[in-house]
Amino acid sequence: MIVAGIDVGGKNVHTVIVSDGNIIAKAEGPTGIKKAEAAEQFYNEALKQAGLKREDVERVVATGSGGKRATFADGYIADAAADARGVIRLVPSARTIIDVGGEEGRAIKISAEGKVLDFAVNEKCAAGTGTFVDTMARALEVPVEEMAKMSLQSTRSIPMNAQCAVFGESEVVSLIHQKITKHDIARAVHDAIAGRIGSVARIVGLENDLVMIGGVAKNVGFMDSLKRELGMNVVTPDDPDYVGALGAAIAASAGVLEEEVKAKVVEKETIEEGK
Amino acid sequence: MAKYEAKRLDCWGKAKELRAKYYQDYKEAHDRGALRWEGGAWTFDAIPQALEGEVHGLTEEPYGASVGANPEVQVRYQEAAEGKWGCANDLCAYLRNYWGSIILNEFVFGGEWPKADFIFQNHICCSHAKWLQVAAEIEGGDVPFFCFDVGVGAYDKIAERQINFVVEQLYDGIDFLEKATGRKLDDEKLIQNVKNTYDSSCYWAKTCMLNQAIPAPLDEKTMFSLYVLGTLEKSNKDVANFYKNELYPEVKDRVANKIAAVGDEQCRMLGDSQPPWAFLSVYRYLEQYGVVSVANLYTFSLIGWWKIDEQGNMVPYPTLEEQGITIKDRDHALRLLTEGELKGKLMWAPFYGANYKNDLVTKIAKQWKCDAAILHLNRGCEGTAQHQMEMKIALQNMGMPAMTFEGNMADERQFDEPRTKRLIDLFITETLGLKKVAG
Amino acid sequence: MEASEILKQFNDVWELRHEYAKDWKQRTGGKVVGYFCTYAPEEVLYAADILPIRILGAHETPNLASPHIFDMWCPFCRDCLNQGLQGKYDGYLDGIMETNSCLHARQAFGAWVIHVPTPWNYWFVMPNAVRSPRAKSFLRGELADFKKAIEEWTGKTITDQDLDKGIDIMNTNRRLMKQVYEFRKQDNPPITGTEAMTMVWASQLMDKREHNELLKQLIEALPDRKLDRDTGVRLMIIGSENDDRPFMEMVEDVLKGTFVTDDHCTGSRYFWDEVVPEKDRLQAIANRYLDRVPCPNKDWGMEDCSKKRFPHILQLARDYGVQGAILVQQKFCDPHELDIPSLRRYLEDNGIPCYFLEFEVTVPVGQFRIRVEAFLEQIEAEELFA
Amino acid sequence: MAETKAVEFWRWPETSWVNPDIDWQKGQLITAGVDVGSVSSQTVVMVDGKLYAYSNTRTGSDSPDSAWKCTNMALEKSDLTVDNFDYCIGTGYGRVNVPMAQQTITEIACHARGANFMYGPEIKTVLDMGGQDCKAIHCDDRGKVLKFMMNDKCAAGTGRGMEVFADLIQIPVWEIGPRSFQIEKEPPDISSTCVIFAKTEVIGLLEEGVPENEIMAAYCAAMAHRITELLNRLGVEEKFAITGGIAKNIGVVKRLEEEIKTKSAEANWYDPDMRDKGLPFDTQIAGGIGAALFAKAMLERGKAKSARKA
Repeated sequence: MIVAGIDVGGKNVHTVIVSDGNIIAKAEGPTGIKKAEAAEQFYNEALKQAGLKREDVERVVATGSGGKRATFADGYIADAAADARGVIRLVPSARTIIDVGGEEGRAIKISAEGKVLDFAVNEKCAAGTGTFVDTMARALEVPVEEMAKMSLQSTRSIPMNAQCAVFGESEVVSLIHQKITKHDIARAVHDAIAGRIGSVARIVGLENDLVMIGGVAKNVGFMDSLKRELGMNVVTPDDPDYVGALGAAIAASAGVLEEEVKAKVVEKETIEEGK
Repeated sequence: MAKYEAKRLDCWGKAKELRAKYYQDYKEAHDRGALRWEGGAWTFDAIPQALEGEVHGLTEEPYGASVGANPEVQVRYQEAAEGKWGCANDLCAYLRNYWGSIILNEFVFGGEWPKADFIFQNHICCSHAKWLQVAAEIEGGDVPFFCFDVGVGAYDKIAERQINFVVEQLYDGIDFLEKATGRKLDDEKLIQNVKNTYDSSCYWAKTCMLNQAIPAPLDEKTMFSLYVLGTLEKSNKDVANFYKNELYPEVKDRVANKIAAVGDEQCRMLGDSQPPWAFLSVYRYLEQYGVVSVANLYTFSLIGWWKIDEQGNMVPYPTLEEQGITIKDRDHALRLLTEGELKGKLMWAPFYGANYKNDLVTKIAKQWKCDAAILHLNRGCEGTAQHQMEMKIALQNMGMPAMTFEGNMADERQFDEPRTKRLIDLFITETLGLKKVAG
Repeated sequence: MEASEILKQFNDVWELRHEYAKDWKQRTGGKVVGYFCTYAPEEVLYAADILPIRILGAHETPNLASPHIFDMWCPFCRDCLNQGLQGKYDGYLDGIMETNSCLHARQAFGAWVIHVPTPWNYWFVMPNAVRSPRAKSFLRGELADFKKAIEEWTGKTITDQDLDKGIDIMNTNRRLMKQVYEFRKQDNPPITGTEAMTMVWASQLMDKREHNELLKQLIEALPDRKLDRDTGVRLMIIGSENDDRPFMEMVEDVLKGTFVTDDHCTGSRYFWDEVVPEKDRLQAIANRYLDRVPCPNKDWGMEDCSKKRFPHILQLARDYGVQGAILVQQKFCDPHELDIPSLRRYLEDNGIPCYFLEFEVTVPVGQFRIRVEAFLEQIEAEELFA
Repeated sequence: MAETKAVEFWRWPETSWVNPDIDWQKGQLITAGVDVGSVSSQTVVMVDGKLYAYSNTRTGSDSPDSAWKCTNMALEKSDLTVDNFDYCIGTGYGRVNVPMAQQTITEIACHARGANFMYGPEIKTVLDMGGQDCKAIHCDDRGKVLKFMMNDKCAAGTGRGMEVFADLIQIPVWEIGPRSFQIEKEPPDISSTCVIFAKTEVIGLLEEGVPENEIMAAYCAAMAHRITELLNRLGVEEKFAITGGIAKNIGVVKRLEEEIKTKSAEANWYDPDMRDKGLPFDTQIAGGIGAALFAKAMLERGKAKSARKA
């Protein structure tokens, strides 16, 4: 059976096409402003790669903060749920998941079956999100990848008060003025986010194996800081940023989506009656 | 086809009517030569209401909540408090609504701010005394202010000394009232008011007890609009009668006839702290999944009086009749009133440690047969938000799925509705594995 | 001993507080009890030969505290709990107590009792209505219960003589620290605000008998001490607790200002008032805690909206020739948040310029520097204008 | 990638100007003010207290470099060099790292003094909207600070916030103001002014097909509202002047004036002479002007000695 999963995040869209449990094609790109179109575009891209036509795909499930914009999908699944399904497939021993995306950092506790037992998100603040990393990289005037590598060469840790992304910036600026090396600043930034994510993760409890997914998992500097913060091993699957999409695809192959589809409709109604 | 018959309460209208009258009376008090006083929902209103002649009070928390239910007004009032007065925006949201209301000289129920003749307050959380102390300052500093301390220890530590301390302060309070108003305290009134307070407090607890039934006859959303009367004037005869002779019998009857608050009840939820008042739609949202909020330490004992019986269960505090007591005189009245509040108001226990809250909340979860907990981390009220994370751990340790969401009872700027709904979806569909109920 | 040498010893105790307490235990075999709020009646603890130490901040982001206290609660309290959870007090802290202080400290205590292995804990009901005459007999009763509980725990009865000892240790410490504060009235104080505050921290962390000996030597040595620095603007720092050294240093070392006095519970508010001896020792102790400069949380009266603390602060400002006050508030600290708008008006109406800063566990020095610097300029800039 | 392309949208164009009517050789005192802000830097050179030259550039990640770049740009059309400065004062976020400065003074003092020079002595309240700080200042008729307040540890409603926004909707930051008035109906509310969460909200609105101009109007309104909250804390006394980058954003300024029911002083020189000559008026150089004037005052009052090298 051929199914597809589409993760429409705040920053990027990830699409996978899965045939009998194996990923046969994947595509990613910036979400931009027109999420629906982006979703469409990168879905088609993946199809092209796989040499498939829409009708070849049995079911498509979307996830992510913009998932419900992918109207062509047969259903929608909450991002944490997609994470859980994706991770348990890739790392059956996983019990704790950390997912740091562009707009939200979250931690999920899962059962051996991949059921979501508990979860926590870092509320109302950009510190502890991918966006924070990007903003700081810009303040340092280096590409994110660069900043990641730099922090590995740092020798000292500087506490950084990372409440607000923009003030994080001004702190970076004042650190620069204090003649602190970019290496050390880069580490300070990663330590700050790792600290925030770490405390979110502790809320659900740190049970092995701990798996880190999401785009930021590719940031070696952050991963280094996170391991130091948590004092435990952190597993990162290949393509950590595709896990959500994979999870959606797995949900697609499992079926039972009528609920989800209905959910979209009912939700609208209740919001109207709400006030 | 819903599982159970569901219908709205008959006494609903009466509750709304009493509430409206309360604020109307306060507003018009001076036109009728009546006295006006400001206090808290936990103030012993039986005492100032026992002054000779006509007296009307305004309790601060319910007022702040009424403002909170109206986002537009609320933001305006809070910005006045934060901007014009200059207070921090993380202070109690009710308090900011209240101060802002005075600063803008607007009464949320219409007209100018009705300045009080005196303040009669009591103190247990960090904000109570200061709340009206500063209010008096904003009002010009000339409002006589009295506040007594009820932070004397948890319900299981209440003995002679604790009761004496409060009663002695109440005597001082009576001197204050008579000096400030030039009116005498009427002992007959006082005795009647204390009786009423007992009825309001004990019958509310009895009513909450009935919610142990399946299906639950009441959901929290409804209970919120019912306990409010007890936060306004529990010593009032009409209020006492409402709880004793209208609400309690009706709910009892619902249980007997299996009439549910939510026809599709399939998951009984435990809540904590106040909800974000402007977003009660969240409860409607839950109902689509057959999730009914049936229990909450806050809702039960904000006004309800309870005790822990030999089996260690939470049971309603006995009424005066049940205790076979007739109030003899002023002293007797003050002691009984103090005893009931200090021993019965379990809501005060968490002020003395997380263990108290964990103990009470796990009792409630068991006795009210709760399946899951959705806890509102309430940035608007330290008092009701005490030990919430500890409580989550305690509930999870007893095997109950629990989720938290951050919000604020009366500051919409601190509540993210779409995100909260996303989290609730996740919790209910994934963790609880529930599906939306048909219809 | 040189003043600087003594001050360094205070600093060492502050920096190596756990090592100090462990060593003290070793030497004396006595018990150590931690407390969060300065309303803890230390007299009774000293009477029982127990070392009371205050749980103070470490200024690391309290990541371990998040599962127990969510982040609307005061960062200082989360910081305190965090150290307990990190095991910093393991192996030497015999007891922990809390005293009806703010709701925030109660969160830390509540979680501590459950998650930080501590053999003994006690909730001390310190009345909120400290300005009510009725509180006196009530608190005396609470003190009697407290004394009894300690006697049961330690197996040693506390006599009046023991209480006198406890009172004497505390009073001597208060008197001596007040004498040190006297030096801060000079045009060029021989002791900086950072140093003075370090002295108070040390007093909350070490055996006051030892602290007293050091204080006596310090008072001997201070007259000969000349600081090679410009006093600059005479500042007063006002707030809840402030154990934030980087901030103090930034103002005094980098900028041209000196803290010459304070109203803080890691400062004067902690030690300003002495126990007035009475035949009934417990009553004497009770009176001291009720009559002391109150925490805003307890500063409310029985007749009007007057505040007892305000005139006291103004008096301090005048006695110490204060040119400007910095109002420091721990984020989410309700008691102080409730007083600050009134206090600010009160001081400014009395000719004391104020600047307000909100603190967290880690201080963004960069952001605070410009604010304080501009405040100092506001006070001093006259020279740049005709 | 997208990031770098978008960058240009939040860049204000860099400018520099030299006063053709002044022969600096004839001047007694040549003083300068270098304002290295977190986002932009300005150098102002004054000859005997008259505006001689200035530049307005972007701040880089290294303050000394930024200070040099900015100062060189100010002097590029003149034969005057840094060595001719009698005294130079650094201000702004990077003030401690201004190589050519002998002293530093905060931008709060400098903006108040600069506003007094630019807008005149009736100015009682100054709003300086910098990159990451928003400052509300009360000053006397000499431009001396009497009281001031700054935004808390949240950057909502700062210049940087507006830039992130421009970056997001990919509209040059200088176009946002004017376009925010070209709307048919009242814009929706943007409740969260947090730079990051506003972003999510804005994207939401764009998705719902709300016209860009309306969204700009919404953002300007939200920002004006944030600033009002700060101004309310201090209290606005007439006359009221706005300095810094935001003063150039009519979309925010107009809405701010409506909210606080106070008009801000016209953006033109108080000095009739400068006004008539039509000297360029850049609200961002207030800090530099203040610094240069303080430098002059220090020399005249003997608080400092000339550091002139040539």
